[in-house]
Amino acid sequence: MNQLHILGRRLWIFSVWSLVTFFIVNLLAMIATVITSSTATRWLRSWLPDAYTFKWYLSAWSEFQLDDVLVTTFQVVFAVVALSGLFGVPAAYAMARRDFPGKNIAMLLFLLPMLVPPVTFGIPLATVLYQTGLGGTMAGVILANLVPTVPFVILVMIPFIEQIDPKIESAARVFGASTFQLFWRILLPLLLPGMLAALLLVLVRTIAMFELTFLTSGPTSQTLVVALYYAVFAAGVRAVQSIDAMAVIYMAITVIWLIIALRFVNPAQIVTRAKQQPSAH
Amino acid sequence: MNQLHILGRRLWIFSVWSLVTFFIVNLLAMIATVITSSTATRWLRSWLPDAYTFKWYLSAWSEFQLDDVLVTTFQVVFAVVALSGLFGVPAAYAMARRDFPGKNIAMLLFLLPMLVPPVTFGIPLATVLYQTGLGGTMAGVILANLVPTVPFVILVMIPFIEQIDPKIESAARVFGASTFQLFWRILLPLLLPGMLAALLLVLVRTIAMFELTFLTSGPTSQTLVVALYYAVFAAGVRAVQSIDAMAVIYMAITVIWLIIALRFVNPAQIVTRAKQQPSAH
Amino acid sequence: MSKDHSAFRSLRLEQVGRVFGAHNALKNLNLEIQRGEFVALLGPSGCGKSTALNCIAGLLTTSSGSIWLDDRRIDVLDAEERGFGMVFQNYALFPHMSVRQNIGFGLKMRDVPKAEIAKRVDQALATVRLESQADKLPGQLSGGQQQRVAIARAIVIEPPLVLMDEPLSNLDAKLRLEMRQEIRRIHAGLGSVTIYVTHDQDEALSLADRIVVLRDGEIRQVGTPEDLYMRPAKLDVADFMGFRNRINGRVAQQSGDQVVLDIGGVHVQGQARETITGPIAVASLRPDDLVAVAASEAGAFSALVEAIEYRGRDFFGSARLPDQTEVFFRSHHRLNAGEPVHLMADKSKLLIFNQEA
Amino acid sequence: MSKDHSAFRSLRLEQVGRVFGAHNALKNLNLEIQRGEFVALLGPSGCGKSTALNCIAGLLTTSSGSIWLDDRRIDVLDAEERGFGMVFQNYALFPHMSVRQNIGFGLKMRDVPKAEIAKRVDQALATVRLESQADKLPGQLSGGQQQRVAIARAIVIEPPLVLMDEPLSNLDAKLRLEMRQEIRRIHAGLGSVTIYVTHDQDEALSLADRIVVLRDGEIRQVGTPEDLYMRPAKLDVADFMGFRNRINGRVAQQSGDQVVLDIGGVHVQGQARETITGPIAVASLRPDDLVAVAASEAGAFSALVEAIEYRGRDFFGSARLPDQTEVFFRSHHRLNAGEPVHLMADKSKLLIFNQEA
Repeated sequence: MNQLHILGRRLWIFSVWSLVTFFIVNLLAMIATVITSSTATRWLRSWLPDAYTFKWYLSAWSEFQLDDVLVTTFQVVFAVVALSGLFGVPAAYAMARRDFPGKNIAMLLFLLPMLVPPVTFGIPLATVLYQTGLGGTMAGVILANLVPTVPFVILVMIPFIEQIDPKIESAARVFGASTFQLFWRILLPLLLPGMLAALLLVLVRTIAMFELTFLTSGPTSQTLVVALYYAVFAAGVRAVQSIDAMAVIYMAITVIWLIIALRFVNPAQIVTRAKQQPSAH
Repeated sequence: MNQLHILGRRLWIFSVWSLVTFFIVNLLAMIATVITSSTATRWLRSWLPDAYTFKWYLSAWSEFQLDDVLVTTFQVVFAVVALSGLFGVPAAYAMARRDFPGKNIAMLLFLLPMLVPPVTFGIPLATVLYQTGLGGTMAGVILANLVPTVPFVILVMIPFIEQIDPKIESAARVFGASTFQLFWRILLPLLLPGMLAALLLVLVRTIAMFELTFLTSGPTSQTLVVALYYAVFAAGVRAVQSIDAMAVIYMAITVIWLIIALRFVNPAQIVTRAKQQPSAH
Repeated sequence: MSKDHSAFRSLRLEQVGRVFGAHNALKNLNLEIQRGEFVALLGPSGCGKSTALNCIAGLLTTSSGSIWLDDRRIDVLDAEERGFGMVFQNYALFPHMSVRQNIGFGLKMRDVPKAEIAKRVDQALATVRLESQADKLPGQLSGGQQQRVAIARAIVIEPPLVLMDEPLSNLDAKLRLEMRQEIRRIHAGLGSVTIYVTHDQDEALSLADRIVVLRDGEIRQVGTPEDLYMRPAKLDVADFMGFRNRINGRVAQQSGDQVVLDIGGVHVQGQARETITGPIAVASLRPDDLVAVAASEAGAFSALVEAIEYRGRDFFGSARLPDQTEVFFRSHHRLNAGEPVHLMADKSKLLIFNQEA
Repeated sequence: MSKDHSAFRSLRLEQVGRVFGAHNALKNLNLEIQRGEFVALLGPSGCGKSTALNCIAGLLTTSSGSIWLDDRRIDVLDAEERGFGMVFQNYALFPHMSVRQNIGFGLKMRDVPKAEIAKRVDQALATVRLESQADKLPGQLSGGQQQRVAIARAIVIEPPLVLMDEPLSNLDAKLRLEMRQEIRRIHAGLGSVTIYVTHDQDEALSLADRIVVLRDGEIRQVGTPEDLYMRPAKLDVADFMGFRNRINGRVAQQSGDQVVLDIGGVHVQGQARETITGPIAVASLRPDDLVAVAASEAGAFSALVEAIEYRGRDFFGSARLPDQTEVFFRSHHRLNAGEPVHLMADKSKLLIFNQEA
């Protein structure tokens, strides 16, 4: 065989893979750095600090009034998750099962709030919310967050629903299931993994959604991520380690939820779509 | 038939649809509001302003030094797009065509930077970049932006590559194509729509990527979105209309690119995966 | 919800029609099926056979006409109120339920007591010989086993009507033969009506008591398997049943249903299946019944061999008559392309039809 | 890159093996194919036939052995250097190129001048009768047309070897028959070697000059279609060729290759296809050659009918011998399940094998 060809091919594959690996290793190293920094007493002479402490966590907690912020964060996040599920799943069912004129346009409109940067519609949204008196309230923050999350739930659920053979629903009907029984005994159990995955991803997105919350929140509706940004922005008056501590808290919360979400769904499925047929042959 | 059943079903479908429609109408109305505001002379008594003007655009342009900011934005964005394509597409090809132990773990690692909020790794990344002297430079901003975009390109390209029947590559080989000819005459033409779509979406994401750029940029590497945030944050000293004008510029840029991207790809494909087989029967 | 329909006498479709947009999928279907009958709806894809089945099941609403079980009108009921059993092409088992739960689903929906469900599911499992698989999920079974579960799920509710929508088309050839016998056996045991939709004539011939041939949403012929195989009533039905040869000829003589056609000078006799109206008629014949013979036998066609294939027992080939009509024939020995051949039609198998409009 | 191989005499596979991990997909394959031959590799899925084809094409490397075109060793060449033509199961046309570009691809890769490419592509289009579709994209064509483009793409380069990997399995039954004739015709016109992989015995019987039966990566039999249909050499080959009946019997008498078996008191004679070593041997017979006859004929088996099916021309059924062996038979009239039947074997078609280990 042509030895040069193969050598060239192998070299290229090798270099791409080593770059990708380098990438991932760096990512992990950086996260380690912050965790180290947030628990360090001082840190000047070497890569590793002289001693470790948790005092920065305590100071971060009191400085940022984290108990209030955390309570608000969870209230907002759970309201958003519940409402996106309630509107998103039935809409996804309709989109997956029915063909109607303008279906493609509707799909495109749903994608828009996910692809367009949130600040694009965040500013007008905030303007409108303040004009209707909802600006700065928790309801306003929740409403703003629903704009990208409902379409997200719809888009994530559609492949899960399409995976369910419509003949299975027909079979349930023929064998005597009413609409409620069809939903409760067939659709819900089959969609549960998808719904859990979608809603947990909504949860993570909402925790992380800085722009919309930043633009629409008042002093009583600040979530963790907004508090963190204020801290970074006003860094001059606070210790770097204190900010790092808060970043670690934030990181830990999102990663824990993400791990829970990933237990319920192979994430590749969302992007590359389940290949397997609904029934094995 | 059971008339009550049907009525209940219809009511539910109707209410979900009207909510979704309400949603989209509001979204469009809000965008209209900002455009109106940014071109208004005064705006107190009614929903529509008394007269229109473009002076807010001029003032926004000079106040924010938009020519510098725009040049930086485009330099960053095009570097990110080019580099993500160069690393992402070959890696995606390897992921799609080869089975190796740990493939699922690699997929999961690629998803992580897309799902984890950028601020989670943004802060440690910024810390490291500042320590290596890259913080605040354009190279640093580009590097930081590559962390989520390379995995994004990989994940978007995998379904496009999997759609190409490996037998087509075999056929090209059998009929005498070398590796280079295979790439140039078969793979490139077949992957072009997918690559254009992926890279245009990277472009939009990079224009919109606030967190990473904010955390790693210095005065000479500020992109448009960061400038916009500074403006909102320091809103007291500037006219609301001027900020709105800048938001419109920003919105227009992203939406134009998005429309170009959507011309090349049915966006639903990325989420729901192309159903059609590579060859018609 | 479901009453005991087991004492019904017949199912009647009266002028049933179904329209999809501008397309008439089903046109004024009239059919009466007696209790105990096994009826096959046979036709190519798009002929309306699946539409008819779904209308009977209640999965599609009818556009016109009515469906009756004795004197009870059922086309106004929802699918879940009809109480029929159905077997789907791709099994359509509930993937999250065990085999036992799948089979018991219909009984559970009817609020049958648990102990009774368990007993009847056990019986159904025994009928389809799947006792050992009762607690597996459908995904763990082979295709044939899944299809047996689907059949058990349909028969356990002891329905007045079992509907089968190409139930064997996803199975391989060997399994298909086995399942055919199983389906016949189960039908005989139930004593209810089975309506079986298929595009495969072998399946319809071997399974059904009566075959309904559909085309373009209309009934073309209703008859026993022997009727359809030996005596198709229309040219297109003959075509579908494997009468691949169509040879035009001038009507030379006609007495009763016996017609003699003059085909390029050769006179062949056959049975007319309809009143022959024009001067030109079509002789319709299976390739099996047109055999290559030694030269110069009386009544044999002369033709030129175009292609020939070994099929084990015999050779099959195609040839052209002098008027360029392509014919398909059987031969006991190898022939070569381009060679002349003499072909003899079996007059007892030859049918005569009018030309198509 | 590609030289003119058209003057080659034979293709030789010597001890070719291929291992996938711990699985021996191909074991020491030896085969010599002469110029002009049409050879079918026949076997069930997983028998190694596609592996063999891909090794010849260069799409898989061999694990051992060598492949020779006359005295040129080709298994060390890359696929693109072998210069063979190949037709894939799913066509594998280049979807972004027109029919003309698809067919011309191989010539372009060989740097043939443009005018010459145009001329040869036109010829190939005429050969597969697709002149009018030349500027369409593959996606605009029907399955049969796409397959014809794939064939044209393979033959336009005038390769020494055309490899076909189940080229007809995606087509419907009618088109499959037509394409079979087309492939035979094209092979005859080219005068090169065609190697055809299939799992369909009808296809192999009708197309090939010589059939190679593979199983578990090993050659079981090589022979003409008649050899394989009438005289399978091994019990598993007979099985695969449709000898569905396997009846064990005691060897009662043996003279030359004629063996008489005592099957439950009934003596049947058949031809031994291998040296019978044990006291018990297997009688192997097609269902077609075991016919229901009137009672008490000498040499007939008594059995109980289990199932019976109408197949148009005849009835086919299964029955059990007194020792519970299941047999499959043919009958000219309808029988009923449970009825006793007398079955007569055609001794000229009955083969005797050793029992399987």
